[in-house]
Amino acid sequence: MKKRLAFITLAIAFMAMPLLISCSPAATPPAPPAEVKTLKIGASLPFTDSMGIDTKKALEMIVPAFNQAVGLTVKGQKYNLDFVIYDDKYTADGGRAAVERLVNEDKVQFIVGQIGSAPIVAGLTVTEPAKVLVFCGGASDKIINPNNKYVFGTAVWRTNLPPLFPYLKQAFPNAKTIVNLSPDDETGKNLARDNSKVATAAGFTVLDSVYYPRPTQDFAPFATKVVSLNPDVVNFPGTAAGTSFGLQLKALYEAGYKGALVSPMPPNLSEVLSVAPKEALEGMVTIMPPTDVPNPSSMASQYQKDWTAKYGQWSVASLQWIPAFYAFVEAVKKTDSLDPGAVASNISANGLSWESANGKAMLVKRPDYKNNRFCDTVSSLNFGKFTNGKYEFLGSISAEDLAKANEAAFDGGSWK
Amino acid sequence: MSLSLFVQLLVNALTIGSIYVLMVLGLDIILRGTKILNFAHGQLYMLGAYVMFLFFQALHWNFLLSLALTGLALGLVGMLIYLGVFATLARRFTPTTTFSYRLLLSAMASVGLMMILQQGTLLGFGTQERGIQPPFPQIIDSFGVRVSLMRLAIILASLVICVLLYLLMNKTSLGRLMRAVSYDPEAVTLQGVNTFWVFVFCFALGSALAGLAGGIIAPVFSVTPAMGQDVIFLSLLVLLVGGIGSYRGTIAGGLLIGLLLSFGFQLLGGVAELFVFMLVIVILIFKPGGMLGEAAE
Amino acid sequence: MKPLNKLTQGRGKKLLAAAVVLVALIILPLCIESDYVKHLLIMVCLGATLAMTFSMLFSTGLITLGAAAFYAVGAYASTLLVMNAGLSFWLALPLTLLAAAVLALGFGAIFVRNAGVAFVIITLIFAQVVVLAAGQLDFLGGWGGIIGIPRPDSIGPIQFTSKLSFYYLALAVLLLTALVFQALYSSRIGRAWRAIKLSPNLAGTLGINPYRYRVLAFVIASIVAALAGSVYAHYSQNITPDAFGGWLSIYIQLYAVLGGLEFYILGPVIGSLVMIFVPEYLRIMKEWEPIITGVLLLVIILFFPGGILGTVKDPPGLSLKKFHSLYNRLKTGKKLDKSS
Amino acid sequence: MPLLLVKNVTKVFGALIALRDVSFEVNRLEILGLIGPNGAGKSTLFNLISGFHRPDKGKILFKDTEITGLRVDRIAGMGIGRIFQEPTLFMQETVFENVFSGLHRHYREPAWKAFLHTRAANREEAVSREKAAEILEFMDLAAMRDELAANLPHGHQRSLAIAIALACEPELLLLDEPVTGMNPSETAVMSDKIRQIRERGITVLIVEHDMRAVMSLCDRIVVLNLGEKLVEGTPDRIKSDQRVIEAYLGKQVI
Repeated sequence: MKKRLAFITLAIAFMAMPLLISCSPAATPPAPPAEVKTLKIGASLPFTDSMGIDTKKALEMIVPAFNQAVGLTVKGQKYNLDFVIYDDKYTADGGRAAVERLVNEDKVQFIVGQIGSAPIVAGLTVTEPAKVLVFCGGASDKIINPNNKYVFGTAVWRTNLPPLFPYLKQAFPNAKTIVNLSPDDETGKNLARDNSKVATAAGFTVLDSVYYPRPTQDFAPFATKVVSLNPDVVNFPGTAAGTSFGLQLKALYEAGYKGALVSPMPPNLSEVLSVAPKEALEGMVTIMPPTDVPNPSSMASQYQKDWTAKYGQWSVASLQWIPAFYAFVEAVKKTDSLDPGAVASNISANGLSWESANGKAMLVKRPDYKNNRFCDTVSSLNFGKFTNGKYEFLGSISAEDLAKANEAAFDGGSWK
Repeated sequence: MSLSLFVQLLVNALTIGSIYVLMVLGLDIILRGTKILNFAHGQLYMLGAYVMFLFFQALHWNFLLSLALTGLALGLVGMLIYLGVFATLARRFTPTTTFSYRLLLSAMASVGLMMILQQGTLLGFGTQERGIQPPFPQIIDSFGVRVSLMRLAIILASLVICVLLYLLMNKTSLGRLMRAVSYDPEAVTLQGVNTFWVFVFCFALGSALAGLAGGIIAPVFSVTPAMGQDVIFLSLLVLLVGGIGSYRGTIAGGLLIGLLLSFGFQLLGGVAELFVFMLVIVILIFKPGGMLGEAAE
Repeated sequence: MKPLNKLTQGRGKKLLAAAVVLVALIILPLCIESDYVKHLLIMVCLGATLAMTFSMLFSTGLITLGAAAFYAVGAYASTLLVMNAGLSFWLALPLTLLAAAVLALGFGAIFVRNAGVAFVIITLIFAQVVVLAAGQLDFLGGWGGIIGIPRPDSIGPIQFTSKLSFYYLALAVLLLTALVFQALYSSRIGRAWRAIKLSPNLAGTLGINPYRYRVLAFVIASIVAALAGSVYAHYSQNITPDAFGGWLSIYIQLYAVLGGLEFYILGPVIGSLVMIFVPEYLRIMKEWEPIITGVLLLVIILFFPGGILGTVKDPPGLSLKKFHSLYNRLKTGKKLDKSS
Repeated sequence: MPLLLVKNVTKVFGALIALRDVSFEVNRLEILGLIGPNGAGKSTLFNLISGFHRPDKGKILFKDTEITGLRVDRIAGMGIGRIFQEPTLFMQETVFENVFSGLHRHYREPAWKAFLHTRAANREEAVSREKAAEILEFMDLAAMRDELAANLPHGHQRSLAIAIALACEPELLLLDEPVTGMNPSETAVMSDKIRQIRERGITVLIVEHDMRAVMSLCDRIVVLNLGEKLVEGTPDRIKSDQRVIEAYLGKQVI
């Protein structure tokens, strides 16, 4: 009996361990000076995925710097931002649980920075009824939905497209036909559809869209399929920017593809080139990362410098999801309120523009999703062509012009 | 379908098929020898790619030497895993422990390992995705057929490994001992052989095969922590289609799945995978034990 | 209330305990303010129900990795019936269960012919087929899934809007499942299952047809999984194919193993309680969480293979002598006898 | 009319001919011994009769019904019980539960009633409990009814295996080496038990190596050698048969 008692005590101690860890002083930040209050902001990211870890690193870098430099001042009161970040494992259930915890346990009123449509959509069933403001890295019709009032998309995949194809036309005047190579999931299918629409409007003919399962590493069957369709241009909507993209380029190169390439996302060059030979990228027209343009903005170069100083290896992918943070800061400042309802209705009605390491960005409406509030993001863009192993700058477009271009491309005059 | 396309698809099918053959031979040796359904096999494959990256890409050693060392290193990892985890688990079992109970607990232990290895690699090696520059980047382009030399080299290398494995299993006393243990460990024990080290060797050999598969394919694929995550599903599929415990069945199954996927993606697109899975279920209606295996517990 | 007959036969003590637990389960959420904890409790109820179906198949000696498949079938069937055919949830539910039963009978008849490893793999593949089908076929919502699934219609004064009401719904599913399963286990059907698990050959010579009894277990398990899936869909209000992937099945297994495999009903409940709440506490470990979960899992399997309940019932003696003998066996490489 | 008729049965495993054209019959209420040196095909024959293997040629008839190639559980359901050579029990269950599980064949109420625990089903359950207790009493296992089967000594495990088979109320019981490895006094007790089993109205077919036990127990004996039937007859005849002595030469003194 004694043995059993000892065992049960041990077991309870074991189970209580995580609780103890959570209460240990190391976990709580040092108390801030009395006049500065702390504002909890939530985020849920996939820690089982490189993208999530890079985004977490980015937040851990820019948020303390922001607190130290300016901080967030609302109605004269200064706030230090404290990010509570949970793992959502990139799944719907994980996202739901993380958001339940953020909203109901940590009582956050703002969730800034979520990746992946499954966890975001699952989280929305919690945040919308609870009137929690969400800036997320997703913009599918299931997220930017007329029923949802408190969510804003900061992913710029779709809004990148309209000016891209004129640049493509300029670089390859004889190109007529396009094939899309996309991941076989929600994002890939949506983007392939949008790309087809924009490309058609720009005078191209879309022959087909080829879908590959997201975790594919062997792209040879897909590349041979693309080559057998004999297009002038191959487009990669929704493709992950790293080695996955590199493997696709390599497979096309090996299958004997000689035509033009266009990437609607800035590729992560170091990773791409680690698997694909330089020749495979030759002539690719792409969005350029803001750090690689001839005169990068001070914010972008500062970001890259800080990142390299703190983490060593530079990760271009980390830039992708941080606009959400700057959008949130700007939205709160503009409304001068910490009431998520007030902030949401203000920016929904009046729009918002902000500056981030990615360049200037602004909110736009999405009439094509029957969403007549400012809810999706456009961001200023730079275009380049990949020649002889490096970028050749082609030009750039401001957020305002991009918004107009989007309006013309997608909303067919219904834009008011 | 033109000849050129056909040859390309065939080479692709054989490349990917031969990798699955190596994976599944390893999985099968472990399963038959030690009665462990190793879900962490994909992670061993991933580790193989990382070790290959270390030797070949970072240290610039000779390709074949790096490959051999990758096999050895993963064999060592497998041995440590067996000694540390599965041997301890095997001690929990009594002679009356039912087969399903052993199978379940060892599979669950391998799931724990899978979590540790996967996340450990992500945190240990960082989030950066890597690639290995292929040692044979040339492309053979003749008679209108384009084939990557590296892919041919992979097929050849897998073939060599399969032959070596066949010789090991059939022509050496160690191989015969391993097969005897997989049929009836009790009888082998009664003959005064210490089966424990045979189990260890089975697990190490299976892990080495997974590592070799990862190491060979790494120059064609990329090296990422997630690369082992999904390969296990198709490997298990191949194991089932070929028939558990059948050397020839595994090879036939691996090549069949390679062909089905390669030609399926070309002809059907994304739904090809779904069709392959359905087809497997149909095969199992008529051949419950897989193509060349026996239906057995 | 025939199944209760057994409880009343001179088992007042057990009945009393059951009543106390029941009352506690009903009062419990009233004492909890946080919706987050209620959400977790709902997931525990659903997870425990699924793990019970796993345990049921394991009681016949089959290891399924496809519990998630019929969970998905239930979720999708009920969603489609409610959203496309315009049926009430309460009408769609029996139809869903019927569909699951028919599917389970068809596939079960094929799958169950393979015991052992082959059954593990084929159920895993089947779960994958279901996920792929849901993703690839557009009328099932594609990879983005289906959103805006309505809540169940209210029954009289009971409305299914709050977490509390869903907790009671999920609890009802759990208790019903437990009651039905207990009735099965305590009847000759359960004894036949156990006989098949312990020795299929001996069971055969006693006139038990292992195949037919295993198909029966497969069908019952699938119906219950579909029931849980249907409740899940209308609770979470959105479903995506990814939510039913291979990992879910593996987690369901973990619930059952962790709780204690010999405890077909209580084991899954305790297991899912622990496996859902502990990783939630471990969220603060951020990216280290999967590693810690993995290590915890290994420790439990290696050192407490009886699971939590098995260990509490029969605690291992952690004496030095035992470790010493273990070390010696390790050195000599001999098998341990059953004393360990 | 014989209870069991084995007619021209042949079984081949790969290149090995395990049984070649074997025929014999078992009469009602006799104890028939099946002997032969190792590898003679005795266990194969048991597996054929109880349905674990299917004969390649020939027929097996039980009560004039052909049972060749039927499933194990169907054959058991028709009234053929068997115990295995190695004690095959539900090791992790108690002695009582082992026998209780064996009673499976005797329920008459449909399964769904058993699931609902209707009054009739509960009554049937109570009856089978009594029956299990009676069988334990008969096999002298009543004292250890709550022991785990795995913890029983070897001899008792064998008794338990027989008890489980008896729970099926078979008309024909196949016993594979019931007394091998037992000392003379244990053997005597077991032989006595087997006679008592016959008195319960059960026909017994025994495979056994212990010649003394076989000779004293069996009414008739069939001798197999290298897969073929050598001779058949009363113990006295077998003892003096030259071919049997040759087959066993150097192995055992009859």
